[in-house]
Amino acid sequence: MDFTFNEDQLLFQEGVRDFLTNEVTPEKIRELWETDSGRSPALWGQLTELGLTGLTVPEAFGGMGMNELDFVLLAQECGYVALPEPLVQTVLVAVPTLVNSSNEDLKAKWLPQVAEGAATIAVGLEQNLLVEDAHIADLLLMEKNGNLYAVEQADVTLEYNQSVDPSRKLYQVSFDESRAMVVAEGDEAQALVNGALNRGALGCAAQALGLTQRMIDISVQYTSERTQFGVAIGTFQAVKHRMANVAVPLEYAKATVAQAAYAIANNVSSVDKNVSHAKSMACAASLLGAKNSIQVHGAMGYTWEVNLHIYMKRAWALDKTWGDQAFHKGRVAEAIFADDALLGAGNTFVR
Amino acid sequence: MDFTFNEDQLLFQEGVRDFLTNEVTPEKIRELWETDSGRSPALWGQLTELGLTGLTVPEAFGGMGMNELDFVLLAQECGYVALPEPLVQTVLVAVPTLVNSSNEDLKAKWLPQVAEGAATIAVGLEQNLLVEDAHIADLLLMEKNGNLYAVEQADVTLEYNQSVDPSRKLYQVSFDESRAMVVAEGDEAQALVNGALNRGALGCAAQALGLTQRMIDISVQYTSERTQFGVAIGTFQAVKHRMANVAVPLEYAKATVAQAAYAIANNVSSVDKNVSHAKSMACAASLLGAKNSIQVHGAMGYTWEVNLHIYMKRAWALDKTWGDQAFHKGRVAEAIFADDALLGAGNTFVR
Amino acid sequence: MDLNFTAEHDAFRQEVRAWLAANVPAEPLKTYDTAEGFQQHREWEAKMNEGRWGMVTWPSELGGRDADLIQWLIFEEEYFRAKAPSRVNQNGIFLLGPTLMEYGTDEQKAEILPKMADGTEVWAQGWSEPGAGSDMAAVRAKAELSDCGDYYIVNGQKTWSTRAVWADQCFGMFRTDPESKRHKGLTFILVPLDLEGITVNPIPQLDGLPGFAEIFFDNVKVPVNRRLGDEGQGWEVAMATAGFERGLMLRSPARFQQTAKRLVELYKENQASADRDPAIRDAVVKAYMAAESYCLTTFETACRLIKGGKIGAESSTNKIFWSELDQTMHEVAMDILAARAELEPFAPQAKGVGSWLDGFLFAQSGPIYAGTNEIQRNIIAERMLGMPRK
Amino acid sequence: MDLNFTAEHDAFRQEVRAWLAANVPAEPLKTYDTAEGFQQHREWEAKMNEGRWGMVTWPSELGGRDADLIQWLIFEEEYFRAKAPSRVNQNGIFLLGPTLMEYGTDEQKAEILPKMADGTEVWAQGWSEPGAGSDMAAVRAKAELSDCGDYYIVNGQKTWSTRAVWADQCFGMFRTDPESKRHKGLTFILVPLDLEGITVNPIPQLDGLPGFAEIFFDNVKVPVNRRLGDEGQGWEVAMATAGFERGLMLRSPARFQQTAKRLVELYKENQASADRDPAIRDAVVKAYMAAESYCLTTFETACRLIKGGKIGAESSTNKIFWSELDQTMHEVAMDILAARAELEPFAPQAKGVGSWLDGFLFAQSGPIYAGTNEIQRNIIAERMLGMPRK
Repeated sequence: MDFTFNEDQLLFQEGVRDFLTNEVTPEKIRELWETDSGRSPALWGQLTELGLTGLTVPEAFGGMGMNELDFVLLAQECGYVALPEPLVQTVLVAVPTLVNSSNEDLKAKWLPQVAEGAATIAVGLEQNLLVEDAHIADLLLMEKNGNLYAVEQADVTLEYNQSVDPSRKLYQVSFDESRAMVVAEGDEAQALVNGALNRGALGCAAQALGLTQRMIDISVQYTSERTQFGVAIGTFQAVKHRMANVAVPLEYAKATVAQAAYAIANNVSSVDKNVSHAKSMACAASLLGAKNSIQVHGAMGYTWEVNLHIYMKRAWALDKTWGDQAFHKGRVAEAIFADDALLGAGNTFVR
Repeated sequence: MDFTFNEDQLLFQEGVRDFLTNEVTPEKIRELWETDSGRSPALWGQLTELGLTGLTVPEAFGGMGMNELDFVLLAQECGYVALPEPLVQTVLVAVPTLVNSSNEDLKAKWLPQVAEGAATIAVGLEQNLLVEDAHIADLLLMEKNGNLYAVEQADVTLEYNQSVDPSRKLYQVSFDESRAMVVAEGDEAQALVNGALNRGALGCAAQALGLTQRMIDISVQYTSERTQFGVAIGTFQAVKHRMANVAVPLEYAKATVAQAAYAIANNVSSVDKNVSHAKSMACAASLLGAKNSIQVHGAMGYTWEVNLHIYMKRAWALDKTWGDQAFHKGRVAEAIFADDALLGAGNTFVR
Repeated sequence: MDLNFTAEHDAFRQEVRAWLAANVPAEPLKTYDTAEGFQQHREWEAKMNEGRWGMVTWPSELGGRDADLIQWLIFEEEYFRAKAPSRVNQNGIFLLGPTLMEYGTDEQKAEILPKMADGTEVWAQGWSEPGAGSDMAAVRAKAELSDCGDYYIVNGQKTWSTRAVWADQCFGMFRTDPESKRHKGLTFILVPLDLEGITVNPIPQLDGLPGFAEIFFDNVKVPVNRRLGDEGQGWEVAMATAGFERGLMLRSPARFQQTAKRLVELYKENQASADRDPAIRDAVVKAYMAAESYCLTTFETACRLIKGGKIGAESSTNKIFWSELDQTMHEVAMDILAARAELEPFAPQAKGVGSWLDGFLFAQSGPIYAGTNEIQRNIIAERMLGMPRK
Repeated sequence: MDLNFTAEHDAFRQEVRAWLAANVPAEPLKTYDTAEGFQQHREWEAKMNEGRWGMVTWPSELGGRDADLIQWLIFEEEYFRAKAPSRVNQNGIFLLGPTLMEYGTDEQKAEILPKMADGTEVWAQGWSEPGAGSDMAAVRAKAELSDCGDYYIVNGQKTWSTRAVWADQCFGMFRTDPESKRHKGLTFILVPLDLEGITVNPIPQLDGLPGFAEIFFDNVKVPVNRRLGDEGQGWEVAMATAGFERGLMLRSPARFQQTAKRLVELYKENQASADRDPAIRDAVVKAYMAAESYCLTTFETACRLIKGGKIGAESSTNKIFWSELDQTMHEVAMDILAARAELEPFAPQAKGVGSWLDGFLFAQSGPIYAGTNEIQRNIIAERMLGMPRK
């Protein structure tokens, strides 16, 4: 039993955090809002140089061969800066899905490109209403009629759907199966789809942790500087307790996210329950974080100028995608209300 | 449209409040805990002198001929002092049920006795697990197999069930129909039963308002006197906000209780919805009142010595009897989700 | 107690309903946070005034209908039911209007009220100053009487001025006694926004539109007849205005009841999906009950006021109750809409989302403006419950 | 990261399980808030000690098993699963014990620890004084060194002393420097409760039983060798003890997980009735998730501590999390039990109520004791988040 991240993982996180907080500033995000694609090839190049795009690509295909547990702290940092680039989707969702498939041609063609930063892959599941970043994806893994297809950018038709979060680029994707390659069918496809869904949900949960921390940090700074009635408003007990009330569920969501990442990386039998537990709790913490942060900002929190809304809007969106609260609480309910459920002390860690 | 109580009603309330707060003190309640019956014939005599026991008895039977709306503010005061005597049950529930029945013999025999303070009547519905104050009831109106029976004390068998609230005297009642009088059968019985349930629920709601106010008053006094870190703890914003958070739902439950009383007294068609709305909101306010009051009391609130628990325990009990939250929220849901429901602005006041 | 409307009430309701049915634009107006929408709303105010429906609570000699509070609530019920446009001049009609009637000179009333009524002059409020938040007494903007005594020279800054971007006039407190502190030495002044020396900077809000603005005053000369009340009486006048803000005229129950109705409808339309999360059904029921409670309590208060009662610190419960209810209802709607919740209404997949997202964003401001809910809780604890201040 | 128990862990678990299966009384003991129950629990502690299961984290030379935190958590899991008795001497074993090992003299350890371990001496804590609440530094009880230097003369009062009614010993801080204020000039002293001049007054709690007591000290002569640490070092010693209180040794996740399990079972037994209120199912699911989170976070912290990490202000999140979870779980249980909820377990109609009512009453104290949750929120805001103090 060792429920800690190792030194390498923590150092990697630190490096990525430094890079992201320096590069993916609120100003940078606002700049990207003004561009057509909303995405920065230059930034993607930097992420590639850091080894991030190839992190989960097997070494045989030019990647680092690391797993979901190695990436989860980095996904948290992506959340902390509200990264617009589709790093989580490509590295955490798409690549492992491809790797887990039996389609060697696809792997050979695409995984090296992903590792080199030359391609991104989007994933479209029926569970999700829309596909994130389909417009810049070179390849799309699409669930359709129970199968999983791989289809290239040239062969899809996209319809843009604007989100409240200007960084999020959402598309309805249509394609003709005849121009797509079958990745998997039947049970194999559904196993891959479920795996992708779990990875997508884990990505949301990890980002939600980062977003919540960011909203706390912004709020603490704001309330420490802003004075009213002659004192910093952060000295008011009501303001303090609002932020403490965010810190508590955040603190208790962290270990659930770690467990979920571990469960995915190690094929633990309780993986669905673990992921749903993490997604539900981490996103709930982030919603409370948004609500309490805007409140302690007063009217400033309601402005476009203050950066808070960048993170709030992402938190709102992530709560509802890759399975909403209903879906994830529902999966937990199914597990714990089952006749053969092993409940209570001593049953938390299973193989 | 006049959504106010009239001067007479308010004056009556004031008089009863003065009497009850002087007579039904926490010390008096603790004394009664030590008695066998838990009830005070002397107190009942005083309540009779005030005209309370006969309040809803028609004038023809020696009462004041007043209605549920006239009594609801008094029920609130009964809650404020956590009155142990079965005044609400007798006056608000039992008497109108009997008056609304077509059994003239029963009325002629029992109503004058109630008005004189010589008899109390308990009501046992299938909706309720147990019967309150069955041990001192001279007559019991009992729902059984779809009918409503009247049965005298001598003909019932009682089994005592101890409540967390030492003032509450709860009994399982069994009787032989052959020794009981039929008050009503079939539809008439069910109409009387539903009316009794609504009146019982209204009684709980009104008492919950009084209980909540009492818990606020006790807490405000305690936190104004108690010092910590050199200042009254009532100056801490966290303590203030806890109490303000009780005051808000209490304030907004009051008008629902008034509407419910009006609806019963005037046979308004939405009466079931109105009563359930009031019961749910008033009891929810009282639960929050209990929770926040014990918290601002610190460890003192956890003691038997401090009077707070007298009112907390009553609040906990009343939330769950005469229909619990599930029952009352369920009746509201049924009304608002009905296909022909009239929803939204302009539909609050119906005939 | 009599919870029936009188025949006169019913007749009044029918009259309102008929006029609205004939006049409410079939196409919703554009939001008044755009120039075009602002103009459309200004025209709507003019049409309302023509029909004498713009300020029903005003005296008839000022173009109103002498409506009492119950009639006002009936009017609002019909107004929200008819989905009539939001009131772009609510700062004027509901806040400054009644204040002027109490504190204004006959000349001021004659000059200002008619233009307010017909939408010729739309009013912005200048309550807040930068860095002051809910602290209304933290006024630094100055007004100095000119030597000749004809005008005030106004300097300083106001912020969070709702709709100021396209408004014509603004009211607020200015410090006329430079030695004074807090709520002393303040004077209530009405400032035309086209005067020289005024700069209005839009502040984009969460949806990106400029719903409010900062106003800079640089040696602005405001004629002395634009002072409302006496010099130094500003706090008293402002408290009267703020009382109207917290009072019954704004935040009609009808608004929240109609939201609750739409929420029930949204739930029913999406019931199969919504029932996957049992918390949703429960939240819808509770929200509906809360909206009804808000209505009941408001009618109760209105009846009490009509009979000569006073509104006290319990008006602070009002602010908390409606703002949290509004926030909750929109959160529940977001939960029902699930993945559609984040979509702008014009997105192709945004079927059935209606205006819930806009409403959700707007609801975020409820617990903040007109005195944050934290301030309201302090007021409730201290003034209503009598808890110690220090 | 490796979330599997080692073979040694599994073996340890089996050993605990086997011993408990053989030794846990078939009939639940009476509550230790009664004289008879107290004696039963004292005997249970002796039996635990015989099997060397009483203080598994203590060093083996003191009768413990040198268990690390993971083993401790495993022990607790088995202990709660086996429904073994509550620990009447937890103040001794988990709070004072570790403090003694850190600050005690060899003589003190030799004299005190064995009797603590076998239940001969049950310890009460004397943290609070009347009117001081969560303010541990508000100590007025005095201890004056006698002229001969052999003993302290102790005067004053302690309150909320858990289990003091039948306990043998009590620990607490006393003011040895009469000129000192707040957390200065305090000394940590261990007081035998049978000394002359001591009066213990039971305080009945919500269920009417004396779960705690006031202790009055009237010129009590306490031998100087009962001082723990140096004179004036009391605050430091107490902070170490309080750290153990907030730390991992108490409030085992297993306790809350077993409650969550029982809640799931209660829900399933009463599902038809419970599902009338959709909020209940949702609350059960959320409570179960929270209990699991508490377990996960505790194991994570334990692993971090084993690797040399430190526990900081985040231990304050711990207190809030478990106490609110415990309260919520019992509230939900009350909702499920509905009309049965108010009944004492021995009432004829109390079928299936189990110990939920007792648990509900006890859960009310969670957010209060060991520093109210308000105090914990201040600590989180100031020390963990770095918000300004004044």
